[in-house]
Amino acid sequence: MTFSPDEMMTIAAARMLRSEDVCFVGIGAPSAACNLARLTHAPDITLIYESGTIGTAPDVLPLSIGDGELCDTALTTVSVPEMFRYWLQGGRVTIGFLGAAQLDPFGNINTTVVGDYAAPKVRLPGGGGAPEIASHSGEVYITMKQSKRGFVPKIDFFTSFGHGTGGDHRARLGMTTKGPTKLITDLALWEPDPETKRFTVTALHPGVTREQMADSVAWDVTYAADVAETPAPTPDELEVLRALKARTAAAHGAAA
Amino acid sequence: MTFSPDEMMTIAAARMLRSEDVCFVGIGAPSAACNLARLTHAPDITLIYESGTIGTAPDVLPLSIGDGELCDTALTTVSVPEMFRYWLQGGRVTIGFLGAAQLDPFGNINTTVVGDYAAPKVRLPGGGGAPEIASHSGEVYITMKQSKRGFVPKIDFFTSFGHGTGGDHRARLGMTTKGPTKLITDLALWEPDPETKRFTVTALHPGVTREQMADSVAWDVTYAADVAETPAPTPDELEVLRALKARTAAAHGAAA
Amino acid sequence: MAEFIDLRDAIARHVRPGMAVALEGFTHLIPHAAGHEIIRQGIGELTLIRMTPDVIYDQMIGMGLARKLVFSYAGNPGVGLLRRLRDAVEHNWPVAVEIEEHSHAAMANAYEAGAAGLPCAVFRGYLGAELAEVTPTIKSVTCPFTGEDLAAVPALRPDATVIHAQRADRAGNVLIEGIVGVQKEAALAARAVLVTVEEVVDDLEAPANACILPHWVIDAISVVPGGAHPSYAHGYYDRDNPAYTAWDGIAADRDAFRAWMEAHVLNATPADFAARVAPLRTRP
Amino acid sequence: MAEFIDLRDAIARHVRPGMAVALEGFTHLIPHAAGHEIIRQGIGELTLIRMTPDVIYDQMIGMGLARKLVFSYAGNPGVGLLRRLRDAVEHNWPVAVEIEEHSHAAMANAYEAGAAGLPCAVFRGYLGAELAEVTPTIKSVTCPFTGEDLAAVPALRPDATVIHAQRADRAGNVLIEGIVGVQKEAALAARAVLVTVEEVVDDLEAPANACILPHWVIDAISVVPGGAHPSYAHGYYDRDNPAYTAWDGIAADRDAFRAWMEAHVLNATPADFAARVAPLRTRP
Repeated sequence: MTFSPDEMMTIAAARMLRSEDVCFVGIGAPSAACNLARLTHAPDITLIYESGTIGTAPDVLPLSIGDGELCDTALTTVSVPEMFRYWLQGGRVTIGFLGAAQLDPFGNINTTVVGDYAAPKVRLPGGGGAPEIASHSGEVYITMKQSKRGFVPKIDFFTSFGHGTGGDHRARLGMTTKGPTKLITDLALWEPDPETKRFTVTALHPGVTREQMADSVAWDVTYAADVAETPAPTPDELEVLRALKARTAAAHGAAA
Repeated sequence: MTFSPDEMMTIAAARMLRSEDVCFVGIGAPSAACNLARLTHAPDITLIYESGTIGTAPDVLPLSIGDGELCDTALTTVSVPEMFRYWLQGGRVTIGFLGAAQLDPFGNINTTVVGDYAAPKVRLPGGGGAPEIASHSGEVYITMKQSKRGFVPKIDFFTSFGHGTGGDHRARLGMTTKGPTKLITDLALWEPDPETKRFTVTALHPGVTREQMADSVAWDVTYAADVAETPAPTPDELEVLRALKARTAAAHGAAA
Repeated sequence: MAEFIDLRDAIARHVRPGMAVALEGFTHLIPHAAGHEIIRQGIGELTLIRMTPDVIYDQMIGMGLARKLVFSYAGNPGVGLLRRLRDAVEHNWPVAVEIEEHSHAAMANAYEAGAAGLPCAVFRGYLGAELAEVTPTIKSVTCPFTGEDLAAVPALRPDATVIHAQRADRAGNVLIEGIVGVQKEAALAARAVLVTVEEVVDDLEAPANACILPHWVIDAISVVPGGAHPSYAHGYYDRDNPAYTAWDGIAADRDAFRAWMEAHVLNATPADFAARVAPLRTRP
Repeated sequence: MAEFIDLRDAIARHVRPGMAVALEGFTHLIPHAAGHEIIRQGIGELTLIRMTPDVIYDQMIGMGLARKLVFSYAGNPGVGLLRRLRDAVEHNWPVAVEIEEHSHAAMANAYEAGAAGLPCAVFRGYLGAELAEVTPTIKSVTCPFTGEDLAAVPALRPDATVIHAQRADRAGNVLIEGIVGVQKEAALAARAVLVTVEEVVDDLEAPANACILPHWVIDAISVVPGGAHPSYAHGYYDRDNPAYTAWDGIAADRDAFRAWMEAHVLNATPADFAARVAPLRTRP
């Protein structure tokens, strides 16, 4: 079965999740991956959206983090202050799943501004839950499409902290959580180098070349000693993902 | 109609409350007074118990602050942390209604120990909600039976702060609330002197003499310029109170 | 004490130029009808507070009513950026808007502290986050037991909080169900509380631990069926997703924006909301 | 992950001598059956944490299991004082008990801080109250915005929290309804969470915003119908008020106390609770 890079990204990201995980889900690519995991190999995964919905199991992908179906299918829905205090800050989230506008090789994320904060070239939405998702989740997974505009050596604004300048920078700021441990893109899987904490390619998706990698990332791409090939999507994975997307498009009408 | 000093106390205390009040109710005498007010002249009074029940309207007096009927008849029931944060500390309670084991002439209350804190002669239950009820309620009403053991010049322990040593002591501690403004006993009505904040008798219940007053209080009793006579209980007040007590006894069985 | 009055009077009485106002609702129950009424009355120089300034604040900012924005995430949910907000921040059109930016955790804690009558909120946050360097209201306190530095932000105390809720009873007690967001906290933190509701009922039919605002913490209640559109009211009608998508195109152009506001806000009334949600109703 | 096991095993596995343990329940849903099991297993040297140590802690203290008590109100609700607690505090019988005493507001905030993963709770409290002078864990922090001194207490982090709840579903999610007290916070603040429930059901039938503990924050669930007696379980059975009154007489005398404990606790089992609530049932 043929598949798109987008599909490969979502499926590769979904594979990272386990039924035991309690996942704080960002909207967009993370949401698709998390729900695909739930609909395939991780049926018991707990998905949490910052709107307060805990243990939600939507039949279609939500358009926002506060869609009615998230509440309808949740185990329970708590207030937003409780969500951030008891559930995120309380240390109960195993995986924070984030996207980004700009990402640097140490997993630091910018979703605040392009340009100067006081006089931005582009005013982006801002951090929302991300600053504390990044510091309080047991680990952080990041998923986004590779591009020279997005994968930059230096981000314009530290919306949320990954590994800072690398090494033990997180620990020096008093963080006891692992920070970004996986980066799943449309072309590859990355993990931080155990020492430097700089993202290193650990697997290329089927057919992806190192040239493509260099052309789609504005930092120097480094590779792990053994670079694997990501297993191609199985027919079952593709089928479930496509059905989910089709249900979503049907439900959200012109908006999907 | 004849009536007991206890009945006079409850009825006199009930008369202090208005339909507009939001009353944080202590168990025992305060609870009877608050519910009598609700069943007579203040039908719309909001009664709050520290168990989290807001706007409760029990048909019988609760035996504890967390009886099931308080929840069944409440507008809503919130968690105990929310009760103390949003509702009491948030400044939404107009009247905190307290009892006491020991009371001094400045409305300071002891329900913690008789004797030394470290080696008490009698270990009392402690403060519970009272320390913050006393500081955060708009005003505090106190109701208890007069006795030389209870009405003491100096309490053994400052469980909750009334007017301290009097005058502007509350303000000096940063409190913006009024503190104790009424003391309703089985024999009299008392109010703090506007200057000294020492409790002063403003009314004697029908038939009570100054000699009885001196014999039942271990501090020097002072009287307002005009001492009124508390109007005797009306037949309606007595009837409603007795019916409430009878329903309560029937409901709680041997315990009432 | 909750007073049942029509939305025009409620806004005129409680929302004044220069006030700090919070219109809250976390994707769900966003008080669009009340926001439109503020726009129609041209109440300006506002400090607008909201965790997620989305379409409703894009409209108010685009109409030049905001002097300052206190927020944590500014986006059109499920669609993208807010084009009127961007125009104000990037090009000062129609007027410059001052920004006080926080994280969601900080805003949620700050509302909570406001509801709890505290001067500030204390939490663990902003670790390594650059907002702590650009937002002057982010400070810290030291735990007196462990020595840990914790983040502190001032409590939010809006002059007025405006929310939309499912229903009120005749005494003016208000029920909020489903995604309850930060509305209870935002209401209890405010000096004045305005609520629009879908309907007034004899009995709220609420479970024991429901999210209810008693009538005595509310100033005004206005019945505006559909008043959350294009947001939704759980149990009443669905979210109008196409309207959110369409907003992106409308807001992309200053003239298109003005024309749309003219037609759908300035020359409309609260009563128009009922028709907008008619096709989205999940219960009659 | 919630494991369904019988109460004896649950206590043996998660409650050890010397631990700090919270048995919570605010008048409602007090975990008496679990307390009795701790007594039967003779697990001692405990730091007992509870806002309202009432009959259940009077029993545990009277049996000499408590080294320390952290609390805010120690009374037999609706009856009076706790005679076994008094005997321990006033006469060190059967053993001395150290006391750490707070106000309700402080305890509630301290559990809340524990649930929120914070090292301390910050609130406005203890103004003019003498507890601040005798309890060393009461300190203060200064608001960095207003300069106001606020009270601070350490977060409560029990080694184990034990609660009783109405029901669990088969996955181990637990519903608490009615007077929910501080149980959710006490559970989320703890290292291990033990729950006794009235029953296990296919569907919790809970409203959207119910107080639910997900299975993945719970360690053990034991089904003990009547497990709150003489407290009550809203929707299942009423409070046994005569039993509370009778306790006053039983606890007044050391020998009468020992004899009662022998008969009703040491030589009893969790299964006995069902019969105790049979006459109090409000639903079959």
